[in-house]
Amino acid sequence: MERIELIFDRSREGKQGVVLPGSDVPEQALRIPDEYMRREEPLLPEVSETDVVRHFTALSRKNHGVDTGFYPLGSCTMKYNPKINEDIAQLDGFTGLHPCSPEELSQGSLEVLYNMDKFLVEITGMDRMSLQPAAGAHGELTGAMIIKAYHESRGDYKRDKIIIPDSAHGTNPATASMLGYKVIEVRSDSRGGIDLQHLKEIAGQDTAGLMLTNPNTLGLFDENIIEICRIVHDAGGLLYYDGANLNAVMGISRPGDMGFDIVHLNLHKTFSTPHGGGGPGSGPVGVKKKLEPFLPVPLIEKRNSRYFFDYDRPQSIGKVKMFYGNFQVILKAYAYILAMGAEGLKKASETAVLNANYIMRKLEDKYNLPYNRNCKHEFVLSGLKDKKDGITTMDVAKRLLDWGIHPPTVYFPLIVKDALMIEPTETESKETLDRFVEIMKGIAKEAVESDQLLREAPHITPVRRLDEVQAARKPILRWKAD
Amino acid sequence: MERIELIFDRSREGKQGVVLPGSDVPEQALRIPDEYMRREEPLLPEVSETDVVRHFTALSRKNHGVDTGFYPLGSCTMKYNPKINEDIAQLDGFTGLHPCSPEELSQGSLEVLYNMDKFLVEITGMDRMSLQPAAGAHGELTGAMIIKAYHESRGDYKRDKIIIPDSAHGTNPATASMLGYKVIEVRSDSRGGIDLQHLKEIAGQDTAGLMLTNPNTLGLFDENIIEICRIVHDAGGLLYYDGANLNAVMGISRPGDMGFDIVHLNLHKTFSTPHGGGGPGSGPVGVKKKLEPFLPVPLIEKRNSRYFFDYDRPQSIGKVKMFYGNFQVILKAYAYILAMGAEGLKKASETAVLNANYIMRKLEDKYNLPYNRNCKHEFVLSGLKDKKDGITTMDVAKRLLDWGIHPPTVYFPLIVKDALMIEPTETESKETLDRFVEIMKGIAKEAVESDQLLREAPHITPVRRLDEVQAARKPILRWKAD
Amino acid sequence: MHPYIPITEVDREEMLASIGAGSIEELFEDIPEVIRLGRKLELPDRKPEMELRNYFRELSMKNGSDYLCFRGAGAYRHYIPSIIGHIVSRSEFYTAYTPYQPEVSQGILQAIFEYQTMICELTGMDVSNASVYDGATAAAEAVFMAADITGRSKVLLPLSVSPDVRRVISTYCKASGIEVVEAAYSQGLTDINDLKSKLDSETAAVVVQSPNFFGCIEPCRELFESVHASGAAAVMHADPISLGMLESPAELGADIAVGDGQPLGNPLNFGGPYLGFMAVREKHMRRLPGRIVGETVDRHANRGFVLTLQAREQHIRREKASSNICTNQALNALTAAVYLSIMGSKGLKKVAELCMQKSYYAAQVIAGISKYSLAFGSPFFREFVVKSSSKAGDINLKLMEQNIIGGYELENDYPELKNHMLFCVTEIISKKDIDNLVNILGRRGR
Amino acid sequence: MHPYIPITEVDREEMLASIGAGSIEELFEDIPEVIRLGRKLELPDRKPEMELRNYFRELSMKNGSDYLCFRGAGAYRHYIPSIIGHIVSRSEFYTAYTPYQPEVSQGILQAIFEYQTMICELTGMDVSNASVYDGATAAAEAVFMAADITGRSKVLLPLSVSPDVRRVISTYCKASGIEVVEAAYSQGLTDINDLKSKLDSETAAVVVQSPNFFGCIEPCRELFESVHASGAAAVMHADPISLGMLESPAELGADIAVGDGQPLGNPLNFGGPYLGFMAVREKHMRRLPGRIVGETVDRHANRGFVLTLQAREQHIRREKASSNICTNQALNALTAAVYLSIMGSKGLKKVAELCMQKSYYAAQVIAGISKYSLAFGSPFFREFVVKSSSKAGDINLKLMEQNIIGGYELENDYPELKNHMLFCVTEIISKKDIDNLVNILGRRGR
Ligand SMILES: Cc1ncc(COP(=O)(O)O)c(C=O)c1O
Ligand SMILES: Cc1ncc(COP(=O)(O)O)c(C=O)c1O
Repeated sequence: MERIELIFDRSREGKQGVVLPGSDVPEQALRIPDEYMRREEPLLPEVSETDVVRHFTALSRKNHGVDTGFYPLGSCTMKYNPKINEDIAQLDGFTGLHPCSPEELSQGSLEVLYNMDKFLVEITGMDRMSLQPAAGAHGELTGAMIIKAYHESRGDYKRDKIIIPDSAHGTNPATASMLGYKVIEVRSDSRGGIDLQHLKEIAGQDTAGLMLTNPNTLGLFDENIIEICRIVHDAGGLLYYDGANLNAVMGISRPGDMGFDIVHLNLHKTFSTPHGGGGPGSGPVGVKKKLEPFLPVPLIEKRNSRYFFDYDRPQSIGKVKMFYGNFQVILKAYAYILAMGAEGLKKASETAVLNANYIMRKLEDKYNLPYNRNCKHEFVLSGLKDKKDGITTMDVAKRLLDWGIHPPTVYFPLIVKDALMIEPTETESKETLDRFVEIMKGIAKEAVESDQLLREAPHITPVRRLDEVQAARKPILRWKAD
Repeated sequence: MERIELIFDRSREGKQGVVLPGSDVPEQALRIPDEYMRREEPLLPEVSETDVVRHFTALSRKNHGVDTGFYPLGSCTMKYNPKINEDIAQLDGFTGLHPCSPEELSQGSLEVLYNMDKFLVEITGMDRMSLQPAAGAHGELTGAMIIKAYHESRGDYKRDKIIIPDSAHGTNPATASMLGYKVIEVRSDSRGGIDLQHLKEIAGQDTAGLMLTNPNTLGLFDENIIEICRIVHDAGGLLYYDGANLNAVMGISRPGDMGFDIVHLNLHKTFSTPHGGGGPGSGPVGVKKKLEPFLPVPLIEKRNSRYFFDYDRPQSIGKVKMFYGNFQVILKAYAYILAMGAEGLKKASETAVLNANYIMRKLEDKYNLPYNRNCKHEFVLSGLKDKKDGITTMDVAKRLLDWGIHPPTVYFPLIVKDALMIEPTETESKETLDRFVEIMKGIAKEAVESDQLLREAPHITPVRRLDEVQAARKPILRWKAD
Repeated sequence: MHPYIPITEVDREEMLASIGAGSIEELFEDIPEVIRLGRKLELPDRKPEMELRNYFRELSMKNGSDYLCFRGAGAYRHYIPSIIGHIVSRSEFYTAYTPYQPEVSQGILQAIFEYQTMICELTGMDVSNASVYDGATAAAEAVFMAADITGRSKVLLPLSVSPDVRRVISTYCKASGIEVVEAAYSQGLTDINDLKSKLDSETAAVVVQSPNFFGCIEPCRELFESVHASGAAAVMHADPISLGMLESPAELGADIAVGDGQPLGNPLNFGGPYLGFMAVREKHMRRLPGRIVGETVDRHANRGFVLTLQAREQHIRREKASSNICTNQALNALTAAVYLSIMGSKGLKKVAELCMQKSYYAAQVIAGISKYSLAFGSPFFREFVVKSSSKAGDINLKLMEQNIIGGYELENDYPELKNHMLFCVTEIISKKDIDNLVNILGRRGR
Repeated sequence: MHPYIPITEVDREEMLASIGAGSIEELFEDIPEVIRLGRKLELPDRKPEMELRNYFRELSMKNGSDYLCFRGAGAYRHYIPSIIGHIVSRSEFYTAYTPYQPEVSQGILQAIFEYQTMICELTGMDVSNASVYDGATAAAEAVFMAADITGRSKVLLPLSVSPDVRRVISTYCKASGIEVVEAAYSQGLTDINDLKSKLDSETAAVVVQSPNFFGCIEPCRELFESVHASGAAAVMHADPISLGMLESPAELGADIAVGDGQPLGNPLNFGGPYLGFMAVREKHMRRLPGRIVGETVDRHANRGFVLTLQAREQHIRREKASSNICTNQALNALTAAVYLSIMGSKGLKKVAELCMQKSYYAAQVIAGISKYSLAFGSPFFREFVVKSSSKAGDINLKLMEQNIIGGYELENDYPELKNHMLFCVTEIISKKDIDNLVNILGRRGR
């Protein structure tokens, strides 16, 4: 495939994309004084509409998405993104609404937010949600702020530690430390859950809370969850549920019932909204009753079948984002819930788990399975059982690219050596799963019989394996005119 | 690239795409009797929404369109298809209008048709248009019917011949003979125009008309057009203008002024509407005053700023299509004319001609140029000047595919040996033209130095050169369950 | 700069110099002075994109497209699944042309191959083409085919065939010397006796539409037997949605099946673009007009698809071609293929059943109002004829005030059917809509 | 079957058998009985696609999105060229995630690389990240960066900074122990004396917004000089459209440039998703939060793009990361890149100029009405503050009756600005719209 020029390379003096109308108002005597004007034009590309369309169309064709193929990227729930949701999200009545419109003129969108709060409360077993956070990590940050606000509201300033399992996602510790919390890592036990003994040792008066994903990043449900919650609660800490893996348990078990005080969801995972090449997402945060006062403002209330914003929440942590969250993402997730219904959501989780177990059992022959239990919606393998020296998990991943399959998450969680974290989701057909298994087995065979194929993979992608080390050593982070 | 299964291969009993609602009316006692019901279900694929999306997305990625690259397909005017036109055509108010809606409720769409008639009249220099024909060939058929109706209306039944140049497009003779006309071929002269002498010889009392493309399929303007019209008119025949090449002369010269009596346009060429992978198009037909009575019904009229259909046209040939034409295509073309304005259309033609001459002059070194005159919007080359034995125009075409360029029209017009008919259009940038020239020159070099590359081309397309002979000999025209 | 023309002034100068021309005008010197347009075209000033958008938004709102519509008469409002728009708006599809270069057109070629298969499955026929302009021109082309096959030159058209379809066939036939003879209908169905009496050794074809223009399902088997007995070809104009449920043309004995594919996912669009489908038995394969896609292999024996049997077509055969058609309705055929894929046999059948249930319900409740009755007693699909003792025009005006487009007034085309209205009810019409209609119909005159 | 779940009953049985499980429930046995939900979730019955479409169409019409809107206050209605929708709806873009596997993600990677370049060009800075959540969180992250750079822990926020931006910064700072101090404004601009008086050796950063919340253009050069004099970092919150015309943050002396990229082609969407942009000078490169795309080569030395400098990020550095951000606003950044490409410098400047001309015109004619005056005398961009002698709430109600959304009522956030309204006029507002507004404003009270 030919390399695609940069859009700047297509630039030619005098070319123009869109034609703008002239001014229809009388020339004004007053205007912004020249001293405020920029002296140098920004070097934006001067290109035609054809140029722009061809350029970005060509770029799109060098990208793998769910619509182009299987995408079992563990922890990311790359499920099919229903097209009807995209259409709904494009309705002028939604896209055109200014966030500062009077409430009377925002009732449609307010209804979405109001109902979504209710739906997510029911799905998670919490008491109230804020839909403001823009992504999972943003939800975590919001949640951690609530933890802080809660303790401080009780005059309890000594809790400066957050406990996080060694298997946790990087955003968990990063979130905690952004707020100045010390991160205490709790070990995992041999079944992949939290080491209860260790937890007991570290939980104490300085524990602000515990952040936990359940099923965890190994795809395993922590069977001791009730005990874990008890330990942390007894120590005076709060329980934070990272909802990245909720796709395993919808309609089956709810974080609120497990004992969690705060939860964030990733609408762009569990609730089918597209990942947009890296975003936008949406990371609603739900809390139990006692934490409700601390939620960000505004919340949406309803009175006499009229929806309105409630800003009058004196204990609120404040705002974590302009306006009310990534509305359009929330809208798509809302449409998804309406399309699925209660049975559909449960069936989604059941099927996600079925699919994961099905693949796991087919692959354990050729790949190391560190935790031999039924998994939930995903599972983690620990590299190849049999292979030529030097063949890595990265090689396996890159070889998958040649088959039009996006590789699983690799080298995460950190506690599994050479990890391959595989999450098929429920939107894949058995044929796709079978094909994946076949290809993974083929790769295992190549690792022994024709390892060069792996080392040099990928072979048929738009570019071959890229040098990430050079990129970081000599950063080229923008185009420059020469 | 992997081959894409047929959608039927993805079919699995029990899978389903869209979910339909249940019936909300009471079960009816009466229904269609069983004897009318089909005994065997059609074997349509049973697939999921993900399957369908992935399947057709994958198929799309194996298709070359204007948005993916240069498409200098002669005679087809593959210009850029403005996106705003697509958006306009998707407005619910247009897409949702039933063709049998009351006129009061169709004023928006009627306005489009009414104005479009006026615009095209102005652009072609004719007196009235019908927008009903669905494509160029359909316009030709309509035009030929009008020719017939005209002569017959005058009691003139002896005119059973249509004169058509040897350079004409296949649809011209095919159209004539569909209506029982005998086709008389008129020769081209050495400058690529009609051989006047020959025309004089064959024009006569049996001449119903002459069909002509001007600029013709060689991309050359027939300088004798006035004389040609005179000869045919003198013989009592009508002049038919095949408007496939109007992109050369908008705002510069009008078929009506040249002397033509009937013209068809291809909105999907000159007026930027997308070609849709083979259609839909739109082929409006325009006529001079005396032929107006024969136009298909209905026409659109306006009275007291209200638009309405006029069916009361006793001499009309009748209808050539359900309803009023390919409305959505007409709508896009209408938007195009509004976006361009008079100057824009002229500039388009000027630039189309400039671009063609530019390439032509750059390529005449390496390719035979049978008519060494300034061309209009396209030109025809007659194969390579220098090449290894057996290298064909088809090889050149196939080799272009490796560069992401759609080949020119090949082996047409028939009067040029090994023809390569190149139409760049005005929507291409100079850089694209330069790149094309460079590649064409490179291919010329390969034809001498590394001819195997050409013979085996294309190399990097989804499939290699396909066996068309086998396809025709042992036709497999549908999938069958095995 | 003008939009969509990326050649800059500097480019222009450079290019003229390279050509060796002093000016753009020089390139047009071969156009005789007298026929050059010495003035600017009189067209509205060009509108920037922003203004264009506003203009068309407002224009589109002058249409009453949001009215509740009970009209079919050849164009049907069925539910269009979301994914269709997402697929047909893939620019690799819609900005391509006819797949002359198959190596870079496998997408549309395979899709059309799949479309052909689906049309064959629906109609029960062996071979389908890649589409023609619409259902009416498909019928006209079928008549031409039949004339060609039989060597005869008369076509019989029962009046129960859609008036527009008959008009188009007549236009085509008149211009090419084929005689058109009409046959009567009774009880909403082709009058078989009248038909038989008109069938003779000059009859090339009979075109039967079923469900016909009145929505009634014709007794095709019987009709086609008579047709065949006279040596003519049976052309069946069928509705593709009904074929999810009703017997296929091939099983009923048709020689050529045609119809309009609009209902398969194509929006109404004020009448077009739609698509005509055409399918025949294998023996007539080489007389079928239009593009046909076939399977073949590449030089490495990999499967691929190409346009095939091109010896039928105008660009090869010129005046000897089976038709002059070139550009067809490929994108609409793609739409139909996506629709049929997402529906599957079960989904299509369900749509057909919903149409039947709802239209039978509507017919029953409308007939329950005094002053209204069903005109015909025959089984019908999706559409039915209601007779009223009030003026159809008045009724429709009354409905329009309530944002409803009522039944199609048949008197337009059938003078004998005064105050007869053709109602259409598809799966998108809810019981509430029907009850609402009935309610208004039932109100005393104003 | 449930939509979007293509596993059939037969599949399920086969798969369970293959796993060796007797039932689906068996797979959930590790969940303690007591925390299993023993009932169905209470949610509305699922809606088929057809009903979904109807429901949302109706719901969307409950919004007054078609009102003529003179409100900005952080979200701006600019013209969005058609091609943007066509590009960002390419499913290869929107159904992908963060480009962890660069070999199959060159599309989004290159687009983000281009986006970064454009942001650098607009801001004059050296390095841009790939976007953060929005302009407010960008400002908050910038404050964190500044605290990190300076080792100080106080931030000064002039009240002329958007209230929402200040709120978000405050929320972030409060939770992480950074002190927030407000600075006054006068004549719609940061009160430089007040600011100076509050700058001290503990000040990590000053955030200046320009054009600020009132639309006024701050004397940034002067302000930043003072900021630098105290050793603090200057964070400038800029509007990207204005940067087509106004001096760049880097030229003005800012250390960190942030802002909201919404105006660059992103629809209003009731407040999101938008994107926050962040750009810094090279020396701060490794403290920048979020994804950054860099250029590199593949094993054949062909150019390619990858996520780089990941040692800053949470998935590598965990608790030592420069931020916790993971998912960002990539599709909105793509949108911005397409917008800036189709506009170019000339187009962007033209948009900015149209905004200026139209807003100056609007300000002048509104100020010409008795009872209305301009609150501040400073130069402004796109927005300006009008003071009225009537109640702002009443004025807006009156406008709403005429399908107009009037200026933002500043009293919400600035108790001292009673009956002050912030009007916004962009290029899509026509003279007619403005005159219409003025006409209504000028009418005698009811
Ligand atoms: C377990 C877990 N937690 C948190 C996150 C962060 O979510 P986001 O990327 O939406 O910020 C992720 C994302 O991959 C995750 O997998
Ligand atoms: C010169 C000429 N005439 C007629 C036609 C037929 O037009 P259409 O394909 O729209 O039927 C074409 C199409 O390629 C053409 O090039």
